[in-house]
Amino acid sequence: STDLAPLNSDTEKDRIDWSQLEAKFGALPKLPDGTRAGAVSKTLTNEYWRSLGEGYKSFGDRVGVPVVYQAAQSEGDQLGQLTIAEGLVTQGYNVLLVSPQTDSNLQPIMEQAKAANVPVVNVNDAVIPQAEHYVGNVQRDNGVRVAKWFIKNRPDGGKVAIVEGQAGVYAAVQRTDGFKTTITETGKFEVVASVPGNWDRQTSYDAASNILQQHPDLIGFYANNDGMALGIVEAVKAAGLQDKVAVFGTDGISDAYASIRAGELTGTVDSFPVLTGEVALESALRLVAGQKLPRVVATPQALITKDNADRYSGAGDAVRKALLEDAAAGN
Amino acid sequence: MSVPRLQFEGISKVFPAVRALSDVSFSVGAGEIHGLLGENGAGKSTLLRILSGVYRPTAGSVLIDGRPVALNNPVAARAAGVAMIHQELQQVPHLSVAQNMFLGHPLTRGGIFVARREQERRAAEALAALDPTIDPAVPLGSLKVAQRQIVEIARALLDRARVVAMDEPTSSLTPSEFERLAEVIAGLARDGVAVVYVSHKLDEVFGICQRATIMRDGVVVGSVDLAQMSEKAVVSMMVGRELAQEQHRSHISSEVRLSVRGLASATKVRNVSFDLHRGEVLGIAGLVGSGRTELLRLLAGADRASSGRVEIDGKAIKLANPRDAIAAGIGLVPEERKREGIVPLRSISSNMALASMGVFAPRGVIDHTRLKRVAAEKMKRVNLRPFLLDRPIRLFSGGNQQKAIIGRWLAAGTRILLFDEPTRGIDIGAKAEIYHLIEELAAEGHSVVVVSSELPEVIRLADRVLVMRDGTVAAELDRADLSEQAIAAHAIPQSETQGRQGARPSGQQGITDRTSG
Amino acid sequence: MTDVTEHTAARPRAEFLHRFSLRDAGTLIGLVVILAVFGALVPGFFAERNLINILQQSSINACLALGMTLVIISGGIDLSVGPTAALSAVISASMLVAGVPFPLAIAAGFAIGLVCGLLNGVLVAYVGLQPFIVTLGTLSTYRALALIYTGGNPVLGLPAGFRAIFNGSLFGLPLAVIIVAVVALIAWIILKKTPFGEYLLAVGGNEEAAYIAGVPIARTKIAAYMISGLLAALAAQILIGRLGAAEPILGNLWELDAIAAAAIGGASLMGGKGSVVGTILGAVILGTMRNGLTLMNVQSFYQLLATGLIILAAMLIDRVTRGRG
Amino acid sequence: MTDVTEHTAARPRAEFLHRFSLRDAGTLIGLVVILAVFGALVPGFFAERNLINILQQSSINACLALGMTLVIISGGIDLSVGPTAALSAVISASMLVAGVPFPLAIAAGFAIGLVCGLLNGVLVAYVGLQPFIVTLGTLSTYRALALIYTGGNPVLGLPAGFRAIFNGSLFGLPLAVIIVAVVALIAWIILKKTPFGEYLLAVGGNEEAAYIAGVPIARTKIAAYMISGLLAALAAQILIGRLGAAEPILGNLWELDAIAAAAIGGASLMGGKGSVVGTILGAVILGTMRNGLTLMNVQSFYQLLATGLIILAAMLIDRVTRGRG
Ligand SMILES: Nc1ncnc2c1ncn2[C@@H]1O[C@H](COP(=O)(O)OP(=O)(O)OP(=O)(O)O)[C@@H](O)[C@H]1O
Ligand SMILES: Nc1ncnc2c1ncn2[C@@H]1O[C@H](COP(=O)(O)OP(=O)(O)OP(=O)(O)O)[C@@H](O)[C@H]1O
Ligand SMILES: [Mg+2]
Ligand SMILES: [Mg+2]
Repeated sequence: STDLAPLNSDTEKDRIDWSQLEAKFGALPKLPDGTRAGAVSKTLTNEYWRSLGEGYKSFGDRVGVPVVYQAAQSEGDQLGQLTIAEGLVTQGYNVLLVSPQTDSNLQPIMEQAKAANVPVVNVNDAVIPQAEHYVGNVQRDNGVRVAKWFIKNRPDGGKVAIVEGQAGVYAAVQRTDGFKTTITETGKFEVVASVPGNWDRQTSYDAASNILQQHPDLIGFYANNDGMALGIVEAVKAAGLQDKVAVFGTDGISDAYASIRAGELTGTVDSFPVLTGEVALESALRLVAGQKLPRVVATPQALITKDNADRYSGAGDAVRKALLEDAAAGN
Repeated sequence: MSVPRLQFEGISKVFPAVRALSDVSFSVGAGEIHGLLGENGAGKSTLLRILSGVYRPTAGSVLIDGRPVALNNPVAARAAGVAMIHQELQQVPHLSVAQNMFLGHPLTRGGIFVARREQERRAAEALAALDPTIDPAVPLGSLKVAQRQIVEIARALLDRARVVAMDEPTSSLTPSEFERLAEVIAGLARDGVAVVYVSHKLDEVFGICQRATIMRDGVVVGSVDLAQMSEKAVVSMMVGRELAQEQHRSHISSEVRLSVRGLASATKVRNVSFDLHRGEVLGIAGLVGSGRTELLRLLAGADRASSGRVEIDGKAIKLANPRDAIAAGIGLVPEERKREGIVPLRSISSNMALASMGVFAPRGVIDHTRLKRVAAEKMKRVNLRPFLLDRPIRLFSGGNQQKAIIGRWLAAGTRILLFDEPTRGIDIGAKAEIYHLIEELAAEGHSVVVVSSELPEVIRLADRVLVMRDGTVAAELDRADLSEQAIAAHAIPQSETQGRQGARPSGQQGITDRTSG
Repeated sequence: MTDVTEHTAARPRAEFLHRFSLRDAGTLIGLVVILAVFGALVPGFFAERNLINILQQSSINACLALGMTLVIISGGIDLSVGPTAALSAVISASMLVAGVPFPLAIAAGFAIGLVCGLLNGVLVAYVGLQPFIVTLGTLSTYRALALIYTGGNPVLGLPAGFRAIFNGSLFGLPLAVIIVAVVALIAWIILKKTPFGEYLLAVGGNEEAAYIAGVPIARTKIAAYMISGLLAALAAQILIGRLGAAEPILGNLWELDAIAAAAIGGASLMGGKGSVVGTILGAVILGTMRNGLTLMNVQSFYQLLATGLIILAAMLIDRVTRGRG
Repeated sequence: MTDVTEHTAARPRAEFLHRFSLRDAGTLIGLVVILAVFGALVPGFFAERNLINILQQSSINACLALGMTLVIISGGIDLSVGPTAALSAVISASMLVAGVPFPLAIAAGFAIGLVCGLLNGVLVAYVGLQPFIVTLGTLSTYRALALIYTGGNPVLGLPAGFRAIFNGSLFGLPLAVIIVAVVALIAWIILKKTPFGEYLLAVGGNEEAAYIAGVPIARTKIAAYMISGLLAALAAQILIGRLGAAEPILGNLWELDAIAAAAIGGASLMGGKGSVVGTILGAVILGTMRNGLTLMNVQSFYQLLATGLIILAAMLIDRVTRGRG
């Protein structure tokens, strides 16, 4: 693995879109008997990661592969997650799907798994530089999409604010940067605040109240995840500014959809965790079956607003179909 | 006398692996003041703690007015009419004097709010007979130890108790304070209260008690009528042997070891000068609050002097902290043993070695063989009992803790020993041993300073006595001139000799910030 | 080194009062300095609306810190306040969503807080375990229960009527602020005027002495933890009223803020000492810091730095104004 | 109620040794029970590879917990170990990446740990602040410094040679385990055989008495915090060696695990008491729990529950085997 360049999942050239998998590599080949997959993600306290697990499970059920899905006790529990991953290696699963807390905390797994000849797929979020396989979306793109919405729908520009996730976490850094860079390039928007929300509703609520109080002419918020965005929505409502201030989140959890439908949250960037889980497991099993996949399999994202919420929130297959259409349309 | 007011019947108390009391029985009549005597560890406090509901007896029962009472906890004991003054001060420094006195059973308004004023009024009433200068509204922590002990006594007087147990109530009091306590106790007796009085000061017991029960190793040796007993006979019952009545012996030389000039502290000590010779035992007497403790702390480096000069063998020394003092050969045996003396969880050996780690660990690692040898030697020398060097020090009696602290300085090669109330709370047998030890040390060429509120102790030990008043040396008395009257005459401010009132203001101003380090 | 460095003054009574307010005055001065600094740096900092914001944002921490203060005075510590609040929040919220009448659902939330506190208290007082470890254990346990109960999902869709209870205003002040002010007043009365307050101080100041004096040690400690649990539950109600949702991960690291507020306000973790007024000021100091730094748009790393430094600075100022504690 | 319930035995010397090892034996029994339960439930639990895994996974917490034990014995607490480790890690790592020779870079990391500990120690010992609050403040401060220094980014690409130092094996045991075992041995010697160990126990046991006996109080406390900082730095080196990268957010919540290990092992947060052997066993108990629950594929919420309950259970067992502490 040392000869591999450190992975940058956002820019890696050796990539394929998820919608191309079947076209390029055919149907999923027959798997060796008793194939089992082990997966570990960040935390189950966030719906995003639970949905990812659902995706693993639903795809596993479909192809008859049992999947063990575990998560650390809290976001930031790096060593706990490492312990879990090491346990999975020890137990002899045929493939591992890992969503690391940080870029490096699961590094030792790469070597242990290699020694045990078990492929490892890095699924979303933090990126292990040595990862040979990555399935997920482009983190930066989350922020970029929201910025583009503002540029398109608020042509006059104005003041916007960012509420960030935990300081120093990859996804937070990338999303914030994508938004900030894209929106300031236009010259019309001013990012008047970019403050920590620590993935926490209450902190974000307080931060938003303070920002609104100082900038009553603010036109929008971008939050690094949906929980924080929903806190911000309450602060905006409390300030009586719901008609003037657009609020965007990230992740596309069900509460965010509900809030969007209710006309409160303006939008979110859904990265379709269930589908991502399905695609990730599919890719992993293709590796088990001996196929050579590109290093990065890109999963879809979409900016959800009231206009298109229904299109992306039906049953799993319907969403899959819609996304395939999007992909075909080059979106 | 019909039914005795208080009866102990076959009380036994077994702590895990220790039998503290075996089949203790005796009774105290209404209006009787009953002494309870015995060496350290004889079981006096344990018995009284059973009486006050802190411990439960393993066997036996307590009867009050002929009826057995269940003393399951302090509240039950109080309800049964027992009030107790504990040997260790049981107080909360941040609460006021009155709050402390009413702690656990505050006076309330409407059952909801504490009636502060009322509490303070009643507290002041109870304090009036003992020390009217104590303000019930001040935080208890601002009082001196002696005043705190008076508060503790006054607290026991608040209840109209049928039985009052006093466990060494005068350990920090001066004789004149004892006299007022004696009056108060006599008043209690007149009201028909049964008083159990524990003290190591035999003269007090002979002064106020009619009868006494003597205990040794957890059993009652006998209950005696004090009017028909000599002190000597009582002592031999207590210790189980004859105590030789030793006389003072002088070992003083002309060689000046320690020379103090113009020593002063920021708070209390003013312009103290004296010399201490090789082989000398220098007594320091004075009223409570006269600055004796603080003087010793300055010499031991525990507090910093604001001015003055200290020389040892003619060379000026710096005393910025206790380490400087120890390096210069000075060691302090402090007044409050529990707070300043011992590290309770550690063994006798560890406590002993604490001040001389450098000696035991010449190459950074403790030489345990050597430590053990020295500990055995020094503890034999001070006659530690029981001779268990690895046992945590907190399980030893006060006297033996004191011996271990003395051993600490012997192990450290200290040449100047400062004793602050060396026999406070220590029984008569151990006391004699400590006196003997002090004299031996002097004979070997150590220089010793003894601060004591017990004048007989000072007179027994000292080659020379400094009398302190208001933070400075008021007089220096040679052995030939020593008497209790002579010391008292210098200790009490001239203008106000007739009353204790006069001593108060000086005590009140005494502001010692013991902060150090 | 000594725990007793009080002075006996000529007029001890006045001095006693003085001593108490002196410590709080130190905290107040700290707050004034911080206000002045932000006032100078941030335009509109002193706008009424912003000051109200600060109070509102401090109210939850103040609520918890009051309970924490009582526990700390009793010689304990309660690390489990955040998870207690979370458990109370998700249970109240799911009852509300299920259509249970408000008073019942709120009462259930309070009951949860009391039960959590009771368990802490019993383990500390009757079983005799160290408070830090007990509440470290229940910190995980209560959090796990909240997560298991909800499957990790937030409980959404709280009825508007419920939210109005905690979201309203009275005399231009948010109700949450008024509620916490009333709680503070009650806590002050408890500490200063009632036997229970005295017992708390006594148990924390010298447990053995308190026992011998007949203070009901176990009940006093348990009551302190139960109050802390109850106030955590109250904080939870206020918060879910404000956010409209109850999350099982709510209250993460609340304990540290609450302890910081109490300590800045003069509580000693050794027990026996603490001030309601000081704690409130401590909470407002922390709230002001957050508010001011956000308004100054200080980057998150530097906000963290400022938070750390302000805690150290507050304790240093405390140390200087008060002498060695 | 009293604190005096030790036994006086007929043969005191044996009794003394007995008493000490009794407490550790209690912890050992706890570990054996946990091992037996998992051994029965999890196939392959006793595989050599898995047992080594447990040791390796416990090693970092054990390393921190040893420092924590010394601090706790001295009557303090160190909440800042995680951020200290992070700061040490990012600074060592960026030096390594810049091509600084290994010994120098490692030494720099250790120096950072020592300096962080020194600051904690000075604030506690010379300024006289409460250890909990001091290290709560430095917890934020050091974390912020690590984040600011790296801009929040991980430091990647540590040289393979450096990683080999901490990643190798000796006699089939991972070097990290051996390093920590050596540290434990040194800590044991310090505590049992050196004046400094006696001083720690004395300062935590009765500071005033220790002062009068000439113990250098301030230096002893400061040394304890510096050792804690140094061991945090060592843990950081081991970790970045293992991970090949250093992150500024490394070491989140490490302090709680370290305190839990020390407490399970018998350290008293009141000071004056603690055991190196006990702490190691405590760390291994926590590591075994995590390993076993993972192998049993217990869902994370229930793992959290188990963690909370095991801490409570360990303290309860401790309480029962030992009598009131
Ligand atoms: N809680 C306890 N646990 C174990 N042993 C105890 C306890 N309390 C007292 N003892 C032991 O019981 C014996 C009697 O002690 P006690 O304190 O009653 O003696 P005392 O006569 O009051 O002595 P002193 O004159 O020193 O006050 C001693 O051997 C002591 O070590
Ligand atoms: N524990 C204490 N707390 C507060 N102040 C104290 C304490 N002990 C002594 N003081 C103060 O220090 C002053 C000097 O007292 P010091 O102890 O030096 O006098 P002393 O002559 O030794 O009296 P004592 O017989 O009480 O020891 C006293 O007036 C008193 O106010
Ligand atoms: Mg006694
Ligand atoms: Mg004195």
